[in-house]
Amino acid sequence: MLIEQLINGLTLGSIYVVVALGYTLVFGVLNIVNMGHGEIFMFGAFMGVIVTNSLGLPLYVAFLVAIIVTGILGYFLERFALRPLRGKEGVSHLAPLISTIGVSIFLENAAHHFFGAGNQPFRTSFSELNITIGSTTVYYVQILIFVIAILLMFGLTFWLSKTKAGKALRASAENLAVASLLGVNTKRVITQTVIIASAMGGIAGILVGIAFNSVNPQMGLSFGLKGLAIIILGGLGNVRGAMAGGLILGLSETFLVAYGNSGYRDAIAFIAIIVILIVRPQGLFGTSTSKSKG
Amino acid sequence: MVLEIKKISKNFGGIQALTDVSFSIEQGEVLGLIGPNGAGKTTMFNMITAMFPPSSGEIGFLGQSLSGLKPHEITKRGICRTFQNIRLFSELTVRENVMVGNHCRLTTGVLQSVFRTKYQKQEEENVLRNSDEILEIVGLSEFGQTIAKNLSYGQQRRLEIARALASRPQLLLLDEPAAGMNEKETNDLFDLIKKIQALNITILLIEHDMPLVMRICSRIVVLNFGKKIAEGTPSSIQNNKEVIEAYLGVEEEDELA
Amino acid sequence: MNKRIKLLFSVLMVFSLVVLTACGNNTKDAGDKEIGADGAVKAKIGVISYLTGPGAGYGEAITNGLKLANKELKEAGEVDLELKIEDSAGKQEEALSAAQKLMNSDNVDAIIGPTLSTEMFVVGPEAELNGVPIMGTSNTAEGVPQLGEYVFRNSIPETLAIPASVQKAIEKYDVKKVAILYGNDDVFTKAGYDVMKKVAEDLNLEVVTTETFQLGQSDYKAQLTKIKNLNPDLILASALYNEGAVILDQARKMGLDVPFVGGNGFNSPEVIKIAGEASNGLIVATPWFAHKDDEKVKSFVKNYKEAYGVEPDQFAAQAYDGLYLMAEAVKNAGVADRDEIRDALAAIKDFKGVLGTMSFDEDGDIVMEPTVLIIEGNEYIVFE
Amino acid sequence: MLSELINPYYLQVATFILLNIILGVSIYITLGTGQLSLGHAGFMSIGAYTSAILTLNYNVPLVIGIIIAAVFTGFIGVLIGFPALRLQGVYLAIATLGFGEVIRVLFINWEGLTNGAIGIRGIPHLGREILSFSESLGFSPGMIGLKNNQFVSLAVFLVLLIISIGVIWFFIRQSNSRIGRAFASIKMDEEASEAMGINITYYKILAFGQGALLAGFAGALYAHLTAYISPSDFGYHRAVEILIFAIFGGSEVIWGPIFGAIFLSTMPEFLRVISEYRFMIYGALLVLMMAFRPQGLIDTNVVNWIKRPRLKKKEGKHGTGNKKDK
Repeated sequence: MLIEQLINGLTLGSIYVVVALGYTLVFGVLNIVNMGHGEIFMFGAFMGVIVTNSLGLPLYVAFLVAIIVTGILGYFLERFALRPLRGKEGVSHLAPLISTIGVSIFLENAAHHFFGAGNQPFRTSFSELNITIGSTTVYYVQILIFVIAILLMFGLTFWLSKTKAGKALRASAENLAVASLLGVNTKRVITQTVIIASAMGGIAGILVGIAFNSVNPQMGLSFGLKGLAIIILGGLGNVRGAMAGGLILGLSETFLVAYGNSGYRDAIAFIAIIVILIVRPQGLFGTSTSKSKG
Repeated sequence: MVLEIKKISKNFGGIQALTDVSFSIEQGEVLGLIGPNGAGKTTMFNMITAMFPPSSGEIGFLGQSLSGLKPHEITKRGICRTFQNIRLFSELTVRENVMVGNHCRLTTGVLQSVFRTKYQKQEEENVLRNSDEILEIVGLSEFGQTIAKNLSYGQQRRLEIARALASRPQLLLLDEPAAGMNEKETNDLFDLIKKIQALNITILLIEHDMPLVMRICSRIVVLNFGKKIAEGTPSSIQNNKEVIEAYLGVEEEDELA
Repeated sequence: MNKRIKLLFSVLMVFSLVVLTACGNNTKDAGDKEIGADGAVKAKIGVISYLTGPGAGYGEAITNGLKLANKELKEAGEVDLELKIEDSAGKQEEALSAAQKLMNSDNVDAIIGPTLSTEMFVVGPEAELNGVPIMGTSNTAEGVPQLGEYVFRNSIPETLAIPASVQKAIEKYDVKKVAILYGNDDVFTKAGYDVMKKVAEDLNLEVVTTETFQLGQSDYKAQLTKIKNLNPDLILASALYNEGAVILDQARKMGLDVPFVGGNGFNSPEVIKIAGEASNGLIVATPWFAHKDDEKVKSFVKNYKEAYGVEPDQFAAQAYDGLYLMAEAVKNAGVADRDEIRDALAAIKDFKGVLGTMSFDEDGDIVMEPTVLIIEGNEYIVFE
Repeated sequence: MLSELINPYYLQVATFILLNIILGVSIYITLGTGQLSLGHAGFMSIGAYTSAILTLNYNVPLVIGIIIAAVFTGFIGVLIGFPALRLQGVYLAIATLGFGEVIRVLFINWEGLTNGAIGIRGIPHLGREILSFSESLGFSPGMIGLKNNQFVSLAVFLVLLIISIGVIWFFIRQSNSRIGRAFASIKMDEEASEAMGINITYYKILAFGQGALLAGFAGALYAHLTAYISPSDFGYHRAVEILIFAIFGGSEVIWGPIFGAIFLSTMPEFLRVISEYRFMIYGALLVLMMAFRPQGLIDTNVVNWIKRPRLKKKEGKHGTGNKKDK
């Protein structure tokens, strides 16, 4: 039971990680919490449903379509909800928070409209494959999810620290004005960031679809809120923090259910962030302080 | 003795901003605090006003220690400051800015404010009169209804002083009040400082405008790299070799930049 | 304070009051209380339904059922009902506003709805105060008909449905140990759980564990793993079909193959659509069975499918019968009068609808036999 | 005559508008010191549950129940206010959002007290209580030509109207005073305010507590208006809805959230036809507001424009309530 629950926790945690990485990336560069990320993630999941179920195409096409569609959504989000606010005088730093909340409300209800309110099955032959070791059954999906989470984390870390685009991104994260003086095309960097983060949301959406066979318009909010809690937990804008935070949350939720009271499952994430904000506002891995404006 | 700085040191995560600085200010004087950029002058201000605590040492005001007090309590004790980079309440009117400065001398609470007791009305009247008097002193009377951010730069500097004066300080800390001012405005500032001095308010002045400092200060304390390198009358400072060395070098750099 | 603003505000207030009341004034319509030229009794029936938001699916099924019933009733020509449909978005305040609108602006003679029991708890007392008969077609919580003299329902409560299905399941499978899994943040599923708990106690079943989940959750594996390790003979799952189907899917995948007994909300063709093979072994008690060998049922299912392209679920069926019950009351009352309709509703005995044979008890609650179904071979069949 | 003029439906809608006005003001007070709270739905639920439980289980009179609920919520607000002080901007927003969710989960699980997800029903209804009270005094609605339901709706509406006017009056008075100036200066520059002798700890907690108290008050009223509450009434969406009142209407002057609450609560009634798209419109509205009018529809300029003719006479009075930001 312990091992099975450990696998359950890691699977859930890995999905949380991928969701949280999207938030982290945007926050790291723009200092903005993108409240619309959860809903973009949900759209990614629905793309998977449409491609595999309705159109009967293979899984990799689903990934491709989800990445493209969520990337486009990310572009629109940046273009209409973030760009108009940037550099405008007298705009409160809370404005992007509010306008992305607007995006999330819009997308959630658009999904209701287009896809219906209920759960959509997400059936692929891949999700049936499994191996049994002793008494424990492990699905390939679970392994895949874990691997993707790890790959994305390392990929992101590598991309940020080693590639030119990544370096431009980090320079922008340090200081937008200075980066722009140094010849970094900050507008492009920002757009790129939001698109990449959204595409990661799309990947996470498909992963949830195959892992849990459950896609519905409300999942954006529930996963989105968890993702939000994770980045606070791990330290805003911190890639490794998001990784650790996501796994910790996935495991603790699973173990609370396994050995405690499942009724409080949804509260753990928030109790954790309230505690962390009071005790260690910069997050588990963060270095900046809560006084830095967000 | 109004203010006594005793062996103040400040360490910011390994960087020594101030080391064992001591000096004192006498009643009614204008003390200049000068030094090259990064010498620790503003850090000193921040510690006097308890924006952050010193790593070691103590600050005494009118014979009482200030340690452990919060910034607003310091203000209530009678020390108020201006900011190097102007920090007015930019969306409030000029007069309201001054009224906010008066806050710590008022006592009405929520219920009195809402139910407009006789006492509250009296107090509001006093605040208005008081603010107008102060605006008169700094020469901003006609701008009472102007939104603060619409003032000119020099006027904003003077409004900062007016706002600080409204808290009825015994010691006023001015952080580069002449920065960015033209010659005429600097002269007006000189007159203003003299006027404030005449109100029996002691002044501690950080300033880069040397002619102004030499003209107005009775004594000068010089900091360099967080250490006090000299203290004395303007003329003795002007001739102090160490000061000239520390200063000239930086002045050249300033010009280069 | 500024006098001008004060003035502006009061003017606005007075203005809005005048407008509001003025609007209310001219909506009286005396014509609706007459018998039409062709002899049909005319009446206005208000409908409050959950049409936008997460539960819009229920509202859609309900209004579809009502519209179909109304079309047939019009063709039959005995009554001429006009439906006034309002959205509640699943929120109590909006349901209440909608009810006030129907009762006082549209002057309806009776109301069908609202969709959720929570909404009914708010709307019911108000209808009672206004003396408007109101019938819930989908409220299953305890205490709904007890809200007042004018409050009825034709949906069977969980207290009727769940004991029937559990009883049959334990007889068939020789059940000793059960695990309970329920959604603890939803009225519907929580109410179902309360009944399950009581039934388990009454039948002396050993409850090995009680697990909860929350609305919108996707991952039930932690709970299911725990349950699996405790080896129950049966799982009592109080879930709406949306979550329930996913639970079944995840349970079967991890090799948890025991039968499930679900509540009323678990009963939907959607379960099979979502969970496929995994849905086999789900036992539910329901007032509605689409494949019953009955002429009425067959023609309803056929007509519904033609009109809306899907098979009717229990929400559609209950709404469909709800309007027939209402029409029966209007016909018996012979006049579109709220009090008369109420009395006629209360007097209905052994009315045959697509759900079965229905009567109202003294509280206004439905009296009928639920059918126990099981999913086998990817379809619902009668469980015997 | 009178009886034909009074339509409970419109009174009902107006009553909920008034309730939303109180909620809008509650978030405005907190925003007034630069603190963004997404926890107001949580405060609302604390007020609602406190009053419901007191009146239902302990037979506390309705009025007393509401007052205790409001004060208790204010107290909780102050307790939350202390740790909240350390947080700014998004951190505060997310922490308060977390607070609201934790409260909701707590109410779901604390079945002994709250009856869990099933919720509490049969809460004494404000209007019906007034009816039975006036009947006990020998008055019946029929005496002034009203039906019972008309009387109930009218009584509730009038009580709410008086309360809302009282609340608005209170906070306008407060903002035109020393307290209001302190709030405004803290919103603009916390450090400078502190240096000017303002105890920012006190005022920020005061604002947080007042906002919580008012939200709790509104929550208690809500419980007695619908006579039924459950934890799902006070979720994330409610918190966002309350915030939208202030954001859409404007958070600079008190008229902003009031306008926002009126407009956004009336709109759905008119837009019942296109209700399917209602929330999509809400979402788009938020984005557009931030892009084109981040200060909200009603700002100082609008207020100044309305009161322009009297500006000169107003010289004597000074406060910040009407001119917080540009």
